[in-house]
Amino acid sequence: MEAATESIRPFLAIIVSMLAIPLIVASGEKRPNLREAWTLIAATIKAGLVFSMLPAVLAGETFTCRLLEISPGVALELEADPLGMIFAIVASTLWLLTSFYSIGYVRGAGEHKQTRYFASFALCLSATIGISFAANLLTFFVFFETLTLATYPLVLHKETEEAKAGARKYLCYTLPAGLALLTAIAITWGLAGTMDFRAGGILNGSMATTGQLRILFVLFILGVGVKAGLMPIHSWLPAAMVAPTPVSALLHAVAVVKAGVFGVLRVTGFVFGPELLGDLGTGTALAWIAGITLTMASLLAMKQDNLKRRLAYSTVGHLSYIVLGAALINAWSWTGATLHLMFHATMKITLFFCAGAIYVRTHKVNISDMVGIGRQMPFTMTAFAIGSLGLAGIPGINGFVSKWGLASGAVAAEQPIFLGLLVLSGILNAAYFFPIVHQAFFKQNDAFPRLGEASPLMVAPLCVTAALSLLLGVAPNIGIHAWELANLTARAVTGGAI
Amino acid sequence: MITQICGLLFVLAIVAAIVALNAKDLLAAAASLSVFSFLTALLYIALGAVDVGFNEAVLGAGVTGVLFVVAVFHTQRRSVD
Amino acid sequence: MIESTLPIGVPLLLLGGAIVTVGAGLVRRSAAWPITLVVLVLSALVSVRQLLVVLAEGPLTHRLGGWPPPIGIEFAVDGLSAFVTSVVVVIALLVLLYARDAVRRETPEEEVPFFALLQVLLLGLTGMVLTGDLFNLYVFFEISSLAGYALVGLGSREAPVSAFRYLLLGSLGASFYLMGVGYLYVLTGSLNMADVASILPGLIGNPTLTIAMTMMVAGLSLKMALFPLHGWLPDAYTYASSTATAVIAPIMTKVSAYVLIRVLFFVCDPALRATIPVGSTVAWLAATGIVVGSVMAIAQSDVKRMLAYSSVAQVAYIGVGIGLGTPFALIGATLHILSHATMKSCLFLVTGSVQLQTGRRSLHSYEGLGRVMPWTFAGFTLAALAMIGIPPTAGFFSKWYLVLGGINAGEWPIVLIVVASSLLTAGYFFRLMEKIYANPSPSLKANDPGMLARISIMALGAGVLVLGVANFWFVGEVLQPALPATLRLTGM
Amino acid sequence: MIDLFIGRWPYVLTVVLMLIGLYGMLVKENFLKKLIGMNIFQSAIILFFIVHAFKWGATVPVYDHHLGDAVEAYINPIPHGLMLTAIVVSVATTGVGLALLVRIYRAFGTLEEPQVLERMQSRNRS
Repeated sequence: MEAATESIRPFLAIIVSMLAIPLIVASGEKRPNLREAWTLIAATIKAGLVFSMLPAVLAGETFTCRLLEISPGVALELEADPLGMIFAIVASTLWLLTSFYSIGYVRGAGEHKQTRYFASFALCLSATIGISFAANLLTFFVFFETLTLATYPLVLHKETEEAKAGARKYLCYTLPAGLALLTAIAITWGLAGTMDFRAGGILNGSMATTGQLRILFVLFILGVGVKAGLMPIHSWLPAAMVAPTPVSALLHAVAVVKAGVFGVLRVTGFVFGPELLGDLGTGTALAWIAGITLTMASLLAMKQDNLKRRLAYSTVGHLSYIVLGAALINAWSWTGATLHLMFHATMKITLFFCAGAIYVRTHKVNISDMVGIGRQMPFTMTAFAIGSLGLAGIPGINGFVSKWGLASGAVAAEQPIFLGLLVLSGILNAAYFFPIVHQAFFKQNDAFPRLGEASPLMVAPLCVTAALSLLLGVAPNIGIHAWELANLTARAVTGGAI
Repeated sequence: MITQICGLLFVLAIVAAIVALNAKDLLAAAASLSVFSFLTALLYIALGAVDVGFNEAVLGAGVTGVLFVVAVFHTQRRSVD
Repeated sequence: MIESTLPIGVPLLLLGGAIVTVGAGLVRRSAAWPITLVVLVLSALVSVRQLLVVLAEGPLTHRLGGWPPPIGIEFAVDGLSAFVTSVVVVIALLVLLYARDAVRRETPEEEVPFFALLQVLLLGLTGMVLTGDLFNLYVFFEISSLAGYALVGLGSREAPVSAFRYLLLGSLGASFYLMGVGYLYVLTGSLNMADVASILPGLIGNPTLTIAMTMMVAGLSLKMALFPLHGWLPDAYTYASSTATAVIAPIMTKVSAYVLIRVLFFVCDPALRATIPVGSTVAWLAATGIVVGSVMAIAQSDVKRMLAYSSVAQVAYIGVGIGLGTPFALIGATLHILSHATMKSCLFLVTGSVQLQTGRRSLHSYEGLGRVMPWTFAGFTLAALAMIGIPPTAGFFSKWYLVLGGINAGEWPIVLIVVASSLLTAGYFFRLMEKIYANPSPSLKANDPGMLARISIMALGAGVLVLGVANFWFVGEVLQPALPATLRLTGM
Repeated sequence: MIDLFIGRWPYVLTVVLMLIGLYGMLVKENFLKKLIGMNIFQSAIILFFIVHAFKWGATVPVYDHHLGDAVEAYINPIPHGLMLTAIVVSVATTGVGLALLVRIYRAFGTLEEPQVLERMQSRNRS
């Protein structure tokens, strides 16, 4: 059905940012312009490489790249399939924007050790693209752990006691998770004799007892679920908020958490498959966890006054939308989940960009201090408004499209309870976002410092992401053919069509 | 006959070993160790290992004994246990 | 078996080197290092050449003095021994690069004895690996041990005490090994490994055999510092000079591990192993050792001592692999011989450099060092990540094979320990990393060590990464042909 | 129990010697005594080999015209050869051990283990 082409392009897309690291380090603190130029060049090439594969993938082709063998019968193997493409496109596009934004942010905020910052950032992106193109579990694991490690210095960046505590917490959650994943992978290999991701799953009920397979599933979900912020193993995420804002944006919209949900998608759709999940009953269990998480997270988000923490809890909630779609695993829910993976990224990164711009300009982090800010920073707050409306699911912005898919998925799975939870969570989203927008624009506050917008390097990216959210909301199939890609992978995994 | 000789030598060697370990004077302990080595050398000869016996007499009883004595002169003479 | 003089090449070179070093040292003290360097470079070339020849043409043998085995002493080299010889010599060579300045500053009066002893140590170790005779192995065992005691004793003021304790326990271990060999000789009337291996299957069920094997394994475990016989190691590593530790820690315990593999898997055949419960005992003791070593490492405040305890844990990984004895577990064990040698020598070289530069050795005094010694700590970081087992470093893959081996053997508790121990390792390494990188210490005056030391640290650090990525090439090309046919992966 | 002893009394006595040596190494607190214990232990192991090589009714392994080529007429010489090496090794070990002891004494002024440990710790604290 699918034609696979040998190509070095997936590998190049990974390696390009890794190659930039020595250049970034060599340029050092003394030549910041050259250093940033390397980052931007690498980001542009990476995005170009990823997009160059898009037309063929849309035509049903996949690109594979088999590097050297790393374990008997298992190679470091890459494959650009539709699902991988979705994640890779999100990561590479937003890296480009985040790079511009980062430059403005770290200079505006006078951050120290910028070389280490940009180098870690480049490594993160290598790992992220590696995760999206990984063709088997071991390759996935290698990049997954690399991502964990590359993010650690970023969380630690400020080197305050709070940052150290956050970084420690981050490791305390992600390292055990990695080990659970490793064990699960080893067991899977023992059972199935292969580690390749295959749409529809590689395991089946005859390989082990139901109980064993359930334990295996739990191990997998523990492994990837920590990064995906599933409750009750989500609490590293708000703690990691001490990182500089572009890092938070990267962690929460692009790389780490999306790697987690991407892992959930790979596990449910490509390791277990819809049939086995249904037989085991674990799909429903996971859906319930996701449902509870998305409700609880929205409630918790309302209580936060720190803007970034509120965004963090909102992220926890929205990740569970995707997990819910992956757990219900039918054509509609899968389409919705993969779309939400993409669309949530554009919206959430807009919000984080805004939070960072506000911080750099005014040094304010609490929502209660932001009364009347809309007059001072109109572009920033307009973008913020678009992002939050989208997350609440207002039609016309891309969040609506993906939520529609998820809701239809809940209906198709004949689980109306989840439809209810989705609607409830949309209302809660509105309840915790609208007050911010409202008080920014419609409340008078003459005491607010008249500082104006942040630097164009920061404002431009956040306007672009907001515009993207709008554009994809009106025409989800434009440009990158997001809708089509999501449909392709949903058809491959579930065998059904919309 | 050889059995009795061997038995006697064994017993003597054990006695010498115990003395070497329990003498409070380290010089006496070193001397006792030499005696022990010499007795084992005789034992080897009695058991038919003539070459080993000579070797042990020279190296075990002789060289080791001298080394111990020199070491005792360079360090301390008395031992607590 | 091809008759060749290659097997005695490395020991002879080292023997000659030691003698020349002492002689030249009488005239010029500074000649010791260059001579040692030349000898080790030559040894490395010979050992690598030997490895290539063995892989291409099969096992080599050399009869000492022309006497045929089993009476005469035979040097027999197969893939495994050629591999371990190369590891020993190459790691020692890299450490030697660091040693020039370090020895001159740490133990200035003992430069000549140090380098001579170093070569004697390597002579003993390569001899242990290359010999095909059980008693001859004991002799080399003692040669390497004696040189090791002396090297440890050359360190700080406390070093002789730890060296003396090491000597007592080491001789005990050697004596046990000798007793084991004695019993084996009683049973088989032969000391040649190949010969003994062909006689042993007829003796299955003989209780004396169990005693013999137990004694040999106990003696070797002591030298390998396998739990609970690891008591000598932490003190010895802590108080020895940095160069001595950097040589002894990575390779000495590994050679004992090699001998254990040789005895359990080459001298004994599978049916025989099944009747002796040595394997599972070793596996369980080693698994306990992983936990104990890691927990003790967390409790230390001295970095060198922490690394010493982590050695106890890491060696226990090899023990687990040997104990499980499945094809995957053995790959894990042999690969870990190499990967642990690489990363541990790197770590000890870094602690040595820090001590030389700043005199610091406690955990909290490492604050801010990452900024002033960037290259050194880049190597350190790589090695530490490998110790934790982060992919794609070498340390990850050896553990990965151990996990696969454990699953194959159905030993779930051991799998769990191997996996979970990574967390303990991460516990003490990330604590240190945080200090190194995240706590600036403005008053710190230090910089990267000299070019030679930097090269060795960086080479070892990079080696960890290269070995990890290319691990399977290595497993397939070197380790698989080196293992007995019954213990290879099927289909390779 | 008695039967075991009668046929194998040399082995039993060897083991007794071994235990005495072990006792010295582990229980005695003076370092020199520990070394003496080690010597005794190694001698016991050598003795074990020699006892094993011994055969009733056989003679030293030197060719004798009256006895001819009969293998059972001679004691097995190989263990003897091995033990020659083992004795040399044990002397060398003792030498290294004593050299270390002299160093310890120079550093700490005593060879009693408890005192040495105490002085090591007090130095680390200061």
